[in-house]
Amino acid sequence: MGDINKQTAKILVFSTEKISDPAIDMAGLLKLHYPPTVYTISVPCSSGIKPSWIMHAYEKGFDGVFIAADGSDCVYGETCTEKTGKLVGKTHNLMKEKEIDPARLRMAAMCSVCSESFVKQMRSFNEYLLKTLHA
Amino acid sequence: MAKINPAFGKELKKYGAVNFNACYNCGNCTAVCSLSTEDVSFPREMVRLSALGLEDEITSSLKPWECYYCGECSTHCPQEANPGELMMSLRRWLTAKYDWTGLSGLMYKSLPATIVAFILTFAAVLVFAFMNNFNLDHIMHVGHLFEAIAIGTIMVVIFIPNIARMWYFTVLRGEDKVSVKKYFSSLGEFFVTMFVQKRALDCDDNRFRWFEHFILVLGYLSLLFTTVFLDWFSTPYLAVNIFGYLVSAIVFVVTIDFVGSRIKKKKALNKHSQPSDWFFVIWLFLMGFTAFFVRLFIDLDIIESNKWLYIIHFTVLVQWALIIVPFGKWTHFLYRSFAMYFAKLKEK
Amino acid sequence: MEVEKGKTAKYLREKLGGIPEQAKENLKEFNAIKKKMLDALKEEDLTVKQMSEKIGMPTHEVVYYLMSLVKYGLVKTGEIDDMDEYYTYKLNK
Amino acid sequence: MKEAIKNITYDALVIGAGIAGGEAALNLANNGYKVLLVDKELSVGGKMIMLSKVFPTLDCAACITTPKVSEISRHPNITIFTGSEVSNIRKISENEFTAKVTKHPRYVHVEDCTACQMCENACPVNVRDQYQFGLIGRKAAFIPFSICSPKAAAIDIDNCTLCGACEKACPTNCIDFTMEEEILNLHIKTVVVATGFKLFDAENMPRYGYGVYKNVITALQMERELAPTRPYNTILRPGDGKVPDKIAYVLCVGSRDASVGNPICSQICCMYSIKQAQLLMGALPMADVTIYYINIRSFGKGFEEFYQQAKGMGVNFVKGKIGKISEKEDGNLILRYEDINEGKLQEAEHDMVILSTGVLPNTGIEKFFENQTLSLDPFHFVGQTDALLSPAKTSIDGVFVAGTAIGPMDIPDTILSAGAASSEAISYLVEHP
Amino acid sequence: MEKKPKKIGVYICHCGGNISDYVDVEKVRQSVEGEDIVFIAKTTMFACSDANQRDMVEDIKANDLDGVIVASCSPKLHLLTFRNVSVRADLNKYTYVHANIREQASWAHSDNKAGATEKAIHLVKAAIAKSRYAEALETNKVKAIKAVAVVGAGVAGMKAALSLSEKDCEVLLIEKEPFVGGRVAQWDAIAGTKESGKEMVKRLYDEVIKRSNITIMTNSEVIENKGSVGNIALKIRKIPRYINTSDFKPEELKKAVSVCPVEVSDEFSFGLTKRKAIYESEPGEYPQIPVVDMKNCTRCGACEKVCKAVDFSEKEEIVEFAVGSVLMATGFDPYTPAQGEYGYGESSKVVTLGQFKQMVADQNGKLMHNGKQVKNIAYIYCVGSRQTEGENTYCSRNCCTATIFSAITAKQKFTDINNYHFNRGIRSYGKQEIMYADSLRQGDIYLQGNDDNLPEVIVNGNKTSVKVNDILTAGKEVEVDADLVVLVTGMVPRADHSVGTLFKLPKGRDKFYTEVHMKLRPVETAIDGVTIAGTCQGPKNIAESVNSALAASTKAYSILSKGELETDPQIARIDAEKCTWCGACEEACPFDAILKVEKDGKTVAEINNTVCKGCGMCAPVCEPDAVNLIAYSSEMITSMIDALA
Repeated sequence: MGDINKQTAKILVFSTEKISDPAIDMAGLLKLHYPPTVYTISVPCSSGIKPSWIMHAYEKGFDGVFIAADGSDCVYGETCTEKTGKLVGKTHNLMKEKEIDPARLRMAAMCSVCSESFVKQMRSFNEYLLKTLHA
Repeated sequence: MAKINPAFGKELKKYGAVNFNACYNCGNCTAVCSLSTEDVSFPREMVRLSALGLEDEITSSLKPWECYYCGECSTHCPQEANPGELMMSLRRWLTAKYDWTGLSGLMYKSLPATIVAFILTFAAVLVFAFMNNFNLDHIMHVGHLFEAIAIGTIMVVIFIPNIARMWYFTVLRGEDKVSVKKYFSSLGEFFVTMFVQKRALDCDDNRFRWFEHFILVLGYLSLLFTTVFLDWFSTPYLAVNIFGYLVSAIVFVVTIDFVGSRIKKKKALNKHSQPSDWFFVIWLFLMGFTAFFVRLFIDLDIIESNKWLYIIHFTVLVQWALIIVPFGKWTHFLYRSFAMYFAKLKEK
Repeated sequence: MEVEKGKTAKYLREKLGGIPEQAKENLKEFNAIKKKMLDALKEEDLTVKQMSEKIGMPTHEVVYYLMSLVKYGLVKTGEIDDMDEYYTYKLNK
Repeated sequence: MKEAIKNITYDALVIGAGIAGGEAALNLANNGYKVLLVDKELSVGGKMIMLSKVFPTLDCAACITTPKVSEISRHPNITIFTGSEVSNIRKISENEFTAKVTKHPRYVHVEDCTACQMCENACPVNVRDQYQFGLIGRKAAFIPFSICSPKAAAIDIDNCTLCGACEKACPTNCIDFTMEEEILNLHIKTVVVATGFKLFDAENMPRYGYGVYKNVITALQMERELAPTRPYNTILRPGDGKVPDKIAYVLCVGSRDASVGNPICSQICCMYSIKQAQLLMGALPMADVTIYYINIRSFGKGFEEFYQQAKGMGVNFVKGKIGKISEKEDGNLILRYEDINEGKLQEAEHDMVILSTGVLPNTGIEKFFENQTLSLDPFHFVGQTDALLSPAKTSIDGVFVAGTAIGPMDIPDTILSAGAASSEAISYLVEHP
Repeated sequence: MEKKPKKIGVYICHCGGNISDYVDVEKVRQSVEGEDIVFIAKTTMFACSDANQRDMVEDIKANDLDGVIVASCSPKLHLLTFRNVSVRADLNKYTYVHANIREQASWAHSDNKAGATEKAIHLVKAAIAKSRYAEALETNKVKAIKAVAVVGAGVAGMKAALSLSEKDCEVLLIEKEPFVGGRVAQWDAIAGTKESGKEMVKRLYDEVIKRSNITIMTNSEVIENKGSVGNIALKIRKIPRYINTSDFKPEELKKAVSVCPVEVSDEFSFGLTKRKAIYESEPGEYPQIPVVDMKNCTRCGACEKVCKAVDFSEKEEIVEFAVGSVLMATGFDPYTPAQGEYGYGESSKVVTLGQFKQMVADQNGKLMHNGKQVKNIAYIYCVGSRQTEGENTYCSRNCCTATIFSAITAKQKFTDINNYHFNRGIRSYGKQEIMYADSLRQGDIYLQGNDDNLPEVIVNGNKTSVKVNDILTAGKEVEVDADLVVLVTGMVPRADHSVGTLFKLPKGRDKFYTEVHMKLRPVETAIDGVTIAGTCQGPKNIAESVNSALAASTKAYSILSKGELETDPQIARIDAEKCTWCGACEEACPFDAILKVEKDGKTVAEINNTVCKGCGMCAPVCEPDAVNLIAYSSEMITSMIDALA
């Protein structure tokens, strides 16, 4: 990996195809910049993300994982928020077992036009990760 | 606790109220009214009291008199409930309420009764003229005398008791006691209202109407003064004579405009004219008009051959003095002035 | 008639025999305002009110033009004042 | 070049591509019918796509509109003409109508445009952006708004100086000024009218000062200020760019008001105002928001609870219609009203006023029809011949009506109404194959 | 995993500079061309252009590629375009993989060209990883029975049935009561039409019985349901009328009714009148066939003796039907005021709106109640709705207008009455506002309280009065002596919601059935194939109920019209070997798509392919990790993570 790695943290973002991924697209459209080491994998619904995937990302060297959740806009129903919350809780437990800072996993609800808030989240997460991991 | 009386609304309709129960109480009328204040908010309150028929509250209220009917409230009323016209009707209703004789109410509610009164007075004048062989000098002399006596009698028999009733309903019956000193210190308000109507000036876009009304009042009072006290029809003074022409002309010219706008019905206030309104302006016009020509005929020395002119003038005069002034719309001039005075008394 | 792709504006201009006066005027005015605003911001960061005084333009018009310049990426929003009322605006270099 | 005249045939013509037209078109298309969906705007999505969030669920309007819009635009049975107008509809037999569709030139080949915005960057012109309700400018070569569909640039020819900069910048050569108006002859079997509504023009109520007092705006403008794709970086009053902290909502502007010719209730203003008030409390936690109302009409599912929630958040509700508004020198506004609960005239100062304007019919729809009469109701909405049992039927057999073309209604009711219209249209198509 | 390594093609788009100005597309191409499965790696000026699409088709065919990847703009713009390209080249559309290197690389990082390029390389590599696991998928097709069961034959149910019947769909119209028409049949005058409720029901009923493809079942109830959308097996219990309809003499029947000793309050007239245990239909009740009400019948046999048609030997039947979808239109109950609520039950002068409407319809000349003429009528609004203390916090939507309309109707019929409306803010929304204005103009008086200032009914011997601190008169206390107090009762969910429970229909906060999405899918429920219409979903007026009935019929028909259902293949899949059936997935599924089955002697979970929506909520909850979403499997995602790392 090139020099950039030292300047920015590696963040894996799980986005959702119908809701939060369009927001991330729109951030690009609006030329709102965020660290280029933010990578997105998009899935149908944030409540379908397996904790093992998140743990795998840490193993593979990702500094942080961010879940851009559907929140109350989820097309699959109201229980999405609660279920996403649960899987985050479950992952936090796994992280504790492996002594990984639980703050390296973040989650926020992103509506399909929440580009600004996505970029803000990425910048602050990046700052936090750089401070704690690459200081 | 107040009991609702829906019959009141029906009664009020006889006084010319239109559609006021369409009100859905948004308060827009009060908010667009430039005379309405935090302490004295209207017309919505009066519309509401009328819809519920809370008669006591209405009788003790001076608010109907504080309205000068610019018509803004009616123009902008989302329900087309005519709050302005309601205020006008309430003034008529209050006039009837204050009048101990009950004749005002009769005249407002019944056009036939009014017409009968007009015919009877006309007949009386004719009979009187006939009995005097149409002797113009004598009739004119009696006419002049009549004016002075009528003014005095109406004042004592009708106005003073009625004003006293109004005072009782609105001030005395109220909870707060008014000091004697205040009665004196507030008098200014009475005269200012009577002669200048300065509150009407606060009505938006209304300067011209105010001016017209102002000079009409001045013209009318001057005409009264000139005919009764300066004996215009037989005055030897040129100045008085010319002044008489001027003021009588003012009266009939201004009233022509008033009649015209009532016919055109452009403004809210002209849309719902009642017979009492028509009688008032038309007779005022006739007063000025006939007086003007009577004097003109005298000056041209053709009055002897046109005796009918004076008979008409005299009839108008008698009808004016016996019907319109004591029981018709004329009284608004008096009540309004007193209302402002009483309102001043009640101010804290 | 074939018009070369990428050069069709000229075709329409000729066909219409010119362009509407109003569009021309509007562009001229915008360019002038843009220049004035950017020049003003070159000297210092400004709030809407300050800009209004500096270039002699009513505040509501300043808002419209300034926000448009923000949208086009020429100007950016700076800090808000102590009363949390007015933002300052500065050049987006 | 001459006008190109083409003949095209579809099962159904849906006029208006807002959510009502879109839903009706989808239902028809899902049942195998070929649908032509026509809208005069540059994008489908109608008014809903312009909104911030929707009541009472507060989900983001774009999030629920865009998936629907993309479903519509990708449906193989739906053809969409934006920037187009329908006219001359004639019924020629039991199951056949003809109509004329005028496609106004966009000057951009939509299929080639990649929405890269390079033309927008190159265009030197600045005009008021109609999709942000004039709060901000846009270019003459522009993408209507960020979530529009089709997602493609357009040229505003009235304001274009024909400098050619956009053409030079365009990487795909999709800009084409040789485009001309296209007129198409259409054969269809049924028509769904979903032409929507317009909002009361607040300038028709001079005593509120809209257009004169710059800090008096309409609720639709506030809707844009609150949307994530908002024109300003935050909530600002347009008069001088101040962050407002004492905001007033004036309800029933142009509705429930016979004096301006619209006696009916617009059904949505109470709720959208309450929604905006809640959003404003969120965006500006220090701000006071007051709603001046006559009656709060929170009648729908979850609406009353939403109203109570707003009260709980601290939104002030004052019963009394605003009589007049006057402007102070600092741009603040004085609102005159009668506080009905107190029975007293009051004046209140606010630094920003939002007029919740009412719903009016889009007029002139009946003129689309030539040899048959489309009747209107007394308020000039499209008339219903059997309002209770067949709400979508109009005076013309085979022409159905959906959504706010019938009268004011909220989003769920609009979707239901569109469902009803498409149901009747499908039945008609089955009956008249 | 496949044995034979895949061969794929990768196309990297310049997007006319939009990408290539910031991302070094050539570098991207070089970095991925060495990957094992990459057979072709090309850059292109415009991937979406016709020319490139043709090239792609040729490449696929010439090189026998197993799949392609395009790295260009957002998949929202062109995923479908390239899937179609694959299909044109005879590939399965699910073998196509898209990489977004414009919105999420070149544009987002136009400030950092090196970073943008680096990211683009990783994104394409991740796409290659995904492509490695991408499978050819076929949509699931299930036979769908083109028949719909409509539960509830009120106005909504009948209208839905008619609409479905017009679309060439078999309809089973099931009504629990012996008569159709629901609540509207009880009403006479209705707002917005000259037709009475009874006439309206007759119009619908006459049309329904004309249709050969509608089967009406009255006195019937669904008692069991099996299967899922497309094929739902219903068991219906049909209670007989105990009247032999083929052979009955009206005179005999009249006698039978008169000899019946049982008298019960007649719900049809809102309890204002009584009926026997054997009774004839009233005008407005359909079918016009008498019925024996076995709940109240004492089996005394009196009727049998005078009427031959009475036949107690008729038996309850259980019939079975298979339908493709179910449309619920079970309606509402009017709220019943509690004893003492606004004087209800304490004074005979206190009635409900339903009773009042019936009184107005029944009487002529003078309005009488308990032998006395009624002059002053006080209507108390929001009884059972907008409760500040109580469960019904919602507004019942229709009552304001219904009351105003009733007051107008009453006033027109009995001119000397006075209407007093004790309301909490009138909600005559939309065009109904005109009715409110009319009522004001006719002289009705509106008095308003609010949440903490509700009207009070005072019962004092024979006198009943209503008072409130009227906020429209600055809070003044006003009182009306009422000859009749009408409680404007709101709508509440049906007390008997057994059918809903049977279908596991979810309910909202207000206890009405709730839709999947209030805005965009207002008639569909979380249970696939079950739609809801009318007031079982929440308060509505007739037009609104009919709108929802028609909308629901369209939705129900749309899924069945082709005779088969096609569902997305990107759904959950269960590894039966790993599954130990703990039920966690079943609990997590919001669509009831997980079934508990026996497979090779083992209890495991199985996905109902027609119902699964592919959200994946079941995947993370599975302890033994036996659930994966097709096209989002753990293998695929982890290998994508590997590629990005």
